[in-house]
Amino acid sequence: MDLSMVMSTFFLYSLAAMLLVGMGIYGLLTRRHLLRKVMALNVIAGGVFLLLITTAYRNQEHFPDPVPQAMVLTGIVVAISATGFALALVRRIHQRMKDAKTDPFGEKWDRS
Amino acid sequence: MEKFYLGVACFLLATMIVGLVRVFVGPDQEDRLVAVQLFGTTGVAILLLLAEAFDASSVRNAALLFTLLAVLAVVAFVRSPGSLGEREE
Amino acid sequence: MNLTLLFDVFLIAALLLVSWRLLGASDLFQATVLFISFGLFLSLAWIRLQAPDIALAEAAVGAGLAGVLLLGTFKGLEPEEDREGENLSSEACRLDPISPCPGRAHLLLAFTFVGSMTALLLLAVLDLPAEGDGLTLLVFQSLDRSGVEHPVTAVLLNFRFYDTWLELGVLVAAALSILCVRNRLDLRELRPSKVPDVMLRRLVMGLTPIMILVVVYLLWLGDHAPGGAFQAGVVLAAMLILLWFSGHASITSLSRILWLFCLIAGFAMMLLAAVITASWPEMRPLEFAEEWSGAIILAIEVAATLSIGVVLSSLAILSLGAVED
Amino acid sequence: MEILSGTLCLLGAFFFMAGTVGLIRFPDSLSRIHALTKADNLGLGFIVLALVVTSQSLTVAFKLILIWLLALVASSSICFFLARKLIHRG
Repeated sequence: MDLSMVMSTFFLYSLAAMLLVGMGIYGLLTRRHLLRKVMALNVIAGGVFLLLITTAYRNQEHFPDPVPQAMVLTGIVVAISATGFALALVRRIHQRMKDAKTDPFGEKWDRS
Repeated sequence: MEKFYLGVACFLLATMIVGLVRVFVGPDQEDRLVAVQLFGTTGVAILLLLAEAFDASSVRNAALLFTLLAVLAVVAFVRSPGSLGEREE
Repeated sequence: MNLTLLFDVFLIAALLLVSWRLLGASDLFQATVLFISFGLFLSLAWIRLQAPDIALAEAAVGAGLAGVLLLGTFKGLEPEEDREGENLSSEACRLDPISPCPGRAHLLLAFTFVGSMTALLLLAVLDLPAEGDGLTLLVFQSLDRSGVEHPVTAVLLNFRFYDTWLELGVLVAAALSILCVRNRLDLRELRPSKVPDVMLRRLVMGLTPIMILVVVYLLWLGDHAPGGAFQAGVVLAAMLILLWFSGHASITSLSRILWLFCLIAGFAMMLLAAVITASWPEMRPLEFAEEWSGAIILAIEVAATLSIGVVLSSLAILSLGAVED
Repeated sequence: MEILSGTLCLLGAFFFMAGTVGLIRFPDSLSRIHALTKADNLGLGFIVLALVVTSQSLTVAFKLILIWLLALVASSSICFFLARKLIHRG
């Protein structure tokens, strides 16, 4: 494939990856709902993966570099398990908040 | 022929971007989910076209996974809120 | 105009539009649904960038698991009395009522920080050499000694064995810590109730055999083509979750010992491989003999598939299961 | 063969476009669901057909048809679930 084509693809996608990371961090800092923060973290992860894969795509002569691809593959599975854990935490915090609202003296807080 | 397939894929991608409007405006939760369902099918079509255009057979496996797992999110949505596993709907 | 470039531009526009609305929209349900389509667009991008392994994993994770987790959690957070209330599920700071809503100064500060960081990242990327093979050549030179034909699988389970090993360790840690958060010892209390929904049960009964077939197919494929333990594990997890949704016991019927066994199977198998290779006389630790490496990798892949499937489905079931009162 | 495949492809793309137009223009949720089940199944069907007539091997053709059948099952049951939920809610 034409080298300049590869380069322009690389720049386009890495620019998109930067913007995704930027947007994700901005969302993480400014949005207040915890569910949205979890999504923002996932957007950041998506941007990072995109950057890694575009750098792998750059090596067009033989085959896209398999090492970043393997790293992203582990990264995706780790990201989804971290998301699962974070969502369970969100659920728990929500429950505690609801308890605190109905039970302002915090008697339930000592249990469990 | 590859060019043609790629062109059709571009067109389908454009319809997806137009369809995003329905996700943005809603108004019901079901509307948004149905729009995403249409994206799923369109995405499968794009993947199949790209498999032909780039001559990569493993892309078809990705399309297979998409169709297989499309029901999962909707099933999670239609189950009753907050009480999965203990109460009836 | 060049068609590939047109495709790239459309795809990137869609990605950025979706993630902007995902983070900016006031309706939380909209954000959840957009997150599913974000996964879809990302996996189109992986195909475009010739990373079919990643596309397979993203298809299973983004379209299946992430959607289930987010939609399920959203349903759990939605207050019962106002189930359809768009306004309540919106930006209302219900989860953190103590901290004040972000003011203009806060937003400006965040924007400056993010802007300068994005600019720095951009400079760093522009500084990358235009050409460069990375480790591609090295991988291809040692590929015939690795025991498999597909380079990504070779990197995962032979050349960079440590990464995969620790990754399975992370999965075990995630499963154990979620047990702590939910105050459980195992999953047996989360048995599903009988669902009267005939349609759903029939659908799941029909889909399950196909899913098992796909799991085995992906596992077999990993040896010589895009596929392998990760993708197969995620599909297995999706199948277990779907079974649980439709009222089958799925993994909630496993006893504690059996469940823990499935949990650590992948990690333990890799540890076993490490111990055996370390005690082998003329081999260094984690150096597989050429004639055995294919078999070792296959054993590890089967165990890892089981572990990934069980851990991810446990995560989903534990975080979606009823909140204890 | 190529002309046939091209025509089928365009037909499929047309149905996808029709589905999107229905999604945007139809007035209420149920009719939108109705529009979609028709449009996307037919659209994917035509595109699968277009790829089947030009496919080199039988396995590829078989896999394409399997994908289409799965998509039929998935999208019709999804629309059934969503429509039922809409109706029950009133």
